[in-house]
Amino acid sequence: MLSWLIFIPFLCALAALLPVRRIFRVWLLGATALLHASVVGAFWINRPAPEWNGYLVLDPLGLILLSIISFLFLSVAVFMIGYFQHEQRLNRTFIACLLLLLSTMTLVSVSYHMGLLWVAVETTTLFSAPLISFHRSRGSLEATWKYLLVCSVGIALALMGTFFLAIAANDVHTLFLPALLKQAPLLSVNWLKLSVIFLLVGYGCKMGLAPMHSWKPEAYGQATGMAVVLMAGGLTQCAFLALIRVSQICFQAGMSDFYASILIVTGVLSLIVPAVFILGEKNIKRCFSYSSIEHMGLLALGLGLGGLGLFGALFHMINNALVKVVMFLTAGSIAQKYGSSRVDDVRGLIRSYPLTGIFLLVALLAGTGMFPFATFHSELMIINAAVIAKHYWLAAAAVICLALMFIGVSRIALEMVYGQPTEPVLAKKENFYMNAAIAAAVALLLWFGFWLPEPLEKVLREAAALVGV
Amino acid sequence: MILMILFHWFFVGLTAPFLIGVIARVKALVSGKVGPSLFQPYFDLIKLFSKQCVYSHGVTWVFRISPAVTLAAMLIVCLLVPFGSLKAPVQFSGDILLIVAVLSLSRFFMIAAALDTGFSLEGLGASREAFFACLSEVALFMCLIALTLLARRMSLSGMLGADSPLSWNLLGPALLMVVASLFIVMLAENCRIPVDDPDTHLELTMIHEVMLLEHSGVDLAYMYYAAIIKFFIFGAILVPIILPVQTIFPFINTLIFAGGMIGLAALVGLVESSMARIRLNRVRNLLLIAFALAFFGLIVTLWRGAL
Amino acid sequence: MTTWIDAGCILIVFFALIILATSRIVGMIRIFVLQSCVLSLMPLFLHAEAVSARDVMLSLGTVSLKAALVPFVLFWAIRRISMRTEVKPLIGVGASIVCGALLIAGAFWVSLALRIPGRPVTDLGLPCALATVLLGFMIMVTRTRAVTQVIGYLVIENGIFLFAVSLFDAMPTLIEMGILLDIFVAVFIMAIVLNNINEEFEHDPGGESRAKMGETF
Amino acid sequence: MESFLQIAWPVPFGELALKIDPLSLVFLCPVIILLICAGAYGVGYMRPYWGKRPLGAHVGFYLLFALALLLIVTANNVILFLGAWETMTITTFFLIIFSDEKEAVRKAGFLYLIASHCATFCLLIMFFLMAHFAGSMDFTVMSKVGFPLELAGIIFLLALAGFGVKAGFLPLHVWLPYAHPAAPAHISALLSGVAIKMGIYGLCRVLWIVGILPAWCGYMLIIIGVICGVMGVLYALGQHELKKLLAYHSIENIGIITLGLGVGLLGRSYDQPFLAVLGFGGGLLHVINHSLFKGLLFLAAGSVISKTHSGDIDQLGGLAKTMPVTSVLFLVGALSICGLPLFNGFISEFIIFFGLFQGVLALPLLGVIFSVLGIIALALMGALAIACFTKVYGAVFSGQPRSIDSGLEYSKTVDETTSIWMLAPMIILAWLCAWIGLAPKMMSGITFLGGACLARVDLFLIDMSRIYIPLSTTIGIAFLFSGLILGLLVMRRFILGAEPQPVREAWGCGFTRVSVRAQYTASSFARSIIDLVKNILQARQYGAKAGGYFPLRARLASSVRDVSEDMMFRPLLAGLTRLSRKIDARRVLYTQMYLMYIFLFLIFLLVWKLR
Repeated sequence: MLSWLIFIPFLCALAALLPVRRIFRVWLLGATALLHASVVGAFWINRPAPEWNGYLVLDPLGLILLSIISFLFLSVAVFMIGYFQHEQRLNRTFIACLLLLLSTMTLVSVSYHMGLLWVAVETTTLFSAPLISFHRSRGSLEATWKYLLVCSVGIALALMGTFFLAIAANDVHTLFLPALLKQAPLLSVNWLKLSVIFLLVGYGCKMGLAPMHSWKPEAYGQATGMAVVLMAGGLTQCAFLALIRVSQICFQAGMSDFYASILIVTGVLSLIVPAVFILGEKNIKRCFSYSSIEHMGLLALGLGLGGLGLFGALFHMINNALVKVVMFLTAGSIAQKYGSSRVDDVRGLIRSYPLTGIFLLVALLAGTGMFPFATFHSELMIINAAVIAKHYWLAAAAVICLALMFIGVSRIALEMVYGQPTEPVLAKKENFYMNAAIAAAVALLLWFGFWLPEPLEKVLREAAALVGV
Repeated sequence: MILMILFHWFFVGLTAPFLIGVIARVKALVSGKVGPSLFQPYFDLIKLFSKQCVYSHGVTWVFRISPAVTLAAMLIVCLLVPFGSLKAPVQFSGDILLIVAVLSLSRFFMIAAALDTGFSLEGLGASREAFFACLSEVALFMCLIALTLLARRMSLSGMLGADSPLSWNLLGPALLMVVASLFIVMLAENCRIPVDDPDTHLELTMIHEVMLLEHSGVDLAYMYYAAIIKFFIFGAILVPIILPVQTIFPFINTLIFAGGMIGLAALVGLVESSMARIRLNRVRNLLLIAFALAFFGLIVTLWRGAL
Repeated sequence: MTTWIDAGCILIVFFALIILATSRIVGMIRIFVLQSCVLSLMPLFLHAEAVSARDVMLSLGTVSLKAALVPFVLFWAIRRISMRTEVKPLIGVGASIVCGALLIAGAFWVSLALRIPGRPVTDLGLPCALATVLLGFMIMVTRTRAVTQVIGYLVIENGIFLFAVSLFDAMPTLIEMGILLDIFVAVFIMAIVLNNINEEFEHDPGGESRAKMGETF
Repeated sequence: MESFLQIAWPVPFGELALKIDPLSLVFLCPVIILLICAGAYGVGYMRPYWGKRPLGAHVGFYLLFALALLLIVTANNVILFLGAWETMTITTFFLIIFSDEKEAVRKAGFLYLIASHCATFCLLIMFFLMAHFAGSMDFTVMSKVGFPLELAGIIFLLALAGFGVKAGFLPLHVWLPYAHPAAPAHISALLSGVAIKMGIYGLCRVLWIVGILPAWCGYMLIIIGVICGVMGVLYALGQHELKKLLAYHSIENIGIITLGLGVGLLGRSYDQPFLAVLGFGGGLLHVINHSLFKGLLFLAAGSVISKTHSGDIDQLGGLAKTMPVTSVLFLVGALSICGLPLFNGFISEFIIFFGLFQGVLALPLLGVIFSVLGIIALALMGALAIACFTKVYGAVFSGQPRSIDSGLEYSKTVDETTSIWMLAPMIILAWLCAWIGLAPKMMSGITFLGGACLARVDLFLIDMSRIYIPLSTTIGIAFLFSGLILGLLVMRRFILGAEPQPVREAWGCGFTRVSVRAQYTASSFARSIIDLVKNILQARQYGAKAGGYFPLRARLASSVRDVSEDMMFRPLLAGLTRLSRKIDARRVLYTQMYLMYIFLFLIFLLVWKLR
């Protein structure tokens, strides 16, 4: 089942490369995403067996990520139906790459071998690069270039880390995760440390943790909203999954403290850096991209703090993805309507496009952890974990940064939502599909904010137990 | 109880104007004139009570009730103040707060009434009144705190009454400063020279008088009466502190009180005739001095208390 | 056989240093090709006693990708985008060489602290790999042209690859192939992006945008 | 005396745990009263917008806001409390930003949202500290835990920062003077009457949970109270805008409340239960009172503004003739807020004063000094408040309209044109003000219960007659007073006879036919006081003096700068923004830099961890 889940999108990608009508590809994507989603939904009831000699295993961690990915693609597919009603651009590469991305991201979430994991993550980088340059503008190409370069270097470091891990596992003689975990005490400590550092920096590049974040504002600022959703909600969290795997190994090897301290430093940096940068920002997408860095910081922090923080981080993974859907799909829809995502060009959204305006508000509130949205709970848990771990300064720094972040985002978002409306490029009509895609994410955010469903909590607990609480 | 209250009012109403007469007489004497009769204020009041009220255009009910409120306030305050051996009909812990609050209420209505005319001169007076009240009220409170600390109780009757524990031997320096401060506050609150000149009608120098410009007839009589009673009240607070002499004979006590009141009036008259009105922008300095005196008195009290 | 292996390791570092010192892009690519060729021989040298099919495959794969396809793509890119061919370093060639030498020293010094478990075929593998990686980093950081950055990246990859082949054989072939493929695709996509950027520039010849982009392309 | 409700709520640590104890009860009173009154007023106030604006959202947010308020005061669980708290913040934001086409309104809304949300983070840490130490997220459980003193101090400071923003403690009040004028009148009333009280509620709840606090906490509260109170009223004096002035008065009254709480805390620290109950009870009673009269004032101000379309005090005037009912109601509010007898403000200020005097008599030397400070400040506040509200009443309702602009022709129309929807709530509030002022037994009883709850003593063990007797005597005197006023009025009538008195031109020392613009304005009224403290207030005057033989038009404007806003927050934010832009600019487009960061970070980690 798992391999089919990887291959079907791959085959569909090949199909998308055929010269057919634009709308056909959109529907192809939609159908694939729907299929993918329904299969993943089935996995919630009945977990699939390992495949490929244990290379592919779906554990609760993977299930969470897989569900996220599936949901993201479904939203993007629905959104795209609306988007390409107005857009005249050719979508062959775009959709093919999307489907390839789906395939490889699925691979990331189910791969149970550190080498395979690396290969999968690297592949996602490659297939996501063309997505950034969808608009083919100079800026977007430049952003693609930076993204490629920085991520490739990062991934190269991760490769080195993987090799170091292999050396550390000289006695174990394998990179299969279960074997590594089982015999973790046999790992050579020094090499493992080296490997952990390289893996963190490497996958951290991919995840966009500060100071490896620099590609993020550029890439997110230039790419179309749909692509950014997949990157910010999916790709970065794939890299986070890799970090979680490392954490699993460290925990079993009794090096939790070592790894945690690095994660916390990185996490705090990722909170501080965007908080400083965001204040001067004028572009809503770039703004959200800083917010994304901050969310990654929170994830790293939660993982580093362990315990409650870990649970919070896992929950935050889900919420983060949902928020990213709202954020970037809304930003994308604004960018399409006004031909710009700069605050000076977009005003009075709530009058021109009431729904989009509301979504932007939701993006602001949910993105910064306001109450009725699920992010509130996950952020709370992470901060709570910091307090419990007696990292008081950490908690203080985190909240100050979150506050600055809020100032930065709200400055722009609120300016855009309210005020005297500026003239949009497109006709004054909301698109049903686009809004439906965003509304679904909003609904989920609200739902989880008010009511954490039993199965979800169970899976989150299982996942947290895997990392070792 | 009701009888006591009525008697208290009766006493105040009858004797208070006399003090104003004393002041006027002393001032006249000092400047070498014979001066008006000691009972001139009574005649003035009777005259005013027999006159019609004239209202200017555009005044509202605030203007019309403010004289009644002012006079009523003074009468209420009277009830809380003991006059020599004449006990205050109402006394309770914390009555000083009520005194200040009622005085404030009367001030509120006076200012509101002055502004109600919409006329710039009244506004001028009201503004000054409001300003100086801030300063004098703070000074007054400082004095009250000091007195509270000295007497270890929170009722005016307790501080001034028959069993007053205030004694100059023990608390001399503190009391002296409190008394000086209270005296200045009294001058300011009653609009006497050097703070205000109740006799001129040169609008730029006036505070209290200018607020009454549009009042006439019975209303003016109410206001005038209220001012007279206010002076009496402050005198009645000040005199027992200066002369805490207690004998077993109520008659002698009353005589001492009466003598003290007349003496105080004479003192005010002397001050008025020996000083000119000071410049308005220096009035606030005077009031700040009163505040500082009271503050200093308080510190001395605390110092004594700490020892 | 160890002599050959050692020589290969040292050659790889040496070529990396030369790349750093080269002032023309074409030259850099050529030296890179040489380096890759040496690298592709390493698996064979390392297992000279019993050369397995895996080693041959790896060797062939490396040679065909890094010594043939990648340079081809790079040359194609250069031709297509008619890029100026001087390197334009941030740090001069002389200083670069000195820095590079220091980095090599650093790599060796670091390797002193790391003891490789098991049986190392050569004790030069680790320091040389590290040095190559560091030099690659240096190329990326100090050379401003887009293609030079790609070359720097490739040098890093070579370093990592050297590390992998010289030190252990825990990695399944499939994974190694995946790695190779990834690298190729990376370069390929980079070239396409470069090409696209160039096209954008041609729509706006002599515009200020080129200046704004820091003369990278 | 407490009632619980507990329902499981499947969010992490969440529980729908509600509890009503005396403290909640005290806060529930103003919340419910004001929600109903302001809501009814809103129906009338929003009438001009019917059909023009989507009012559904407004109503929806109003209801949500109401729900959040009710939850906040009854929540017994940290997560529930925080959730309700955030909901209140957001809904308030949407309510404020109703007229978002105005730049000022938007700015005010943004400022409010940002300030409130940032403050919430302090609360997070505070609650988590408490929860972590107590091992539970339940308030009742937490309150049974003895916190160590240092931790208690930290919690207290965090509570001050977190709740202080909402309550409007100086210098965290920056949002307050903007948000109040920006919102529609009924929302301003709620903001001032209820929303900022939630800050006080939170603080009280923390004081309740943390039973033993270091003594400096009480002193600190007194200091805050003094600063807020005095600065608030001084800033209010310098304002020219009706609602902004009222907003600053909210800060003043928060100061008074805080002063009361401070006294209570001192009483608690020095084991003086009577003092503690007095302070807490007085503060809590002032919470209720302030909601009532400030709600009333804001509603009345709203009526004025909706009629004249101007909130500029210096332009208004003479409204007592055209809006008689509103003017009376406003006067009631003004008398209450000044703490004058007959109305409710007096009762609570009396209790607080009483407590402070009690403190002077009962506390050790340091306590005496702070009590004296409190008394002086409270006296000063009272006097300044009188100055301020006579100014407002005089400038808005008395005299003639001061502006000769044609836009203010309202004085010609004589009808009130205020709908019953708007009048009735104000009348109810005014009636409540008078009710508490003349029959405080019930409300003071409730607040003393709340105070005893905060003081952690049993009310029956304290001889409360020590305060009840003065109170009841005071009330007796107040009745006597009103009787006396009536009597004097009747007497005047008796003396003068029944025929109406003549109405003539104002005498005014003989000046006649002066222009309406020559009336004393609010600014000039406050001028002398402002001048005294101009250095503290940073008061400025702009404009040229009239010169030459035939002076033409001259303009004079004055303003008061909010020090904490202009000198702390704005420069801070501007500095951060500049820094951000600068770094952004330096981060040239060189990819090299990006790679450099990665490299350096790697090196850093290696050196740090492996050495």
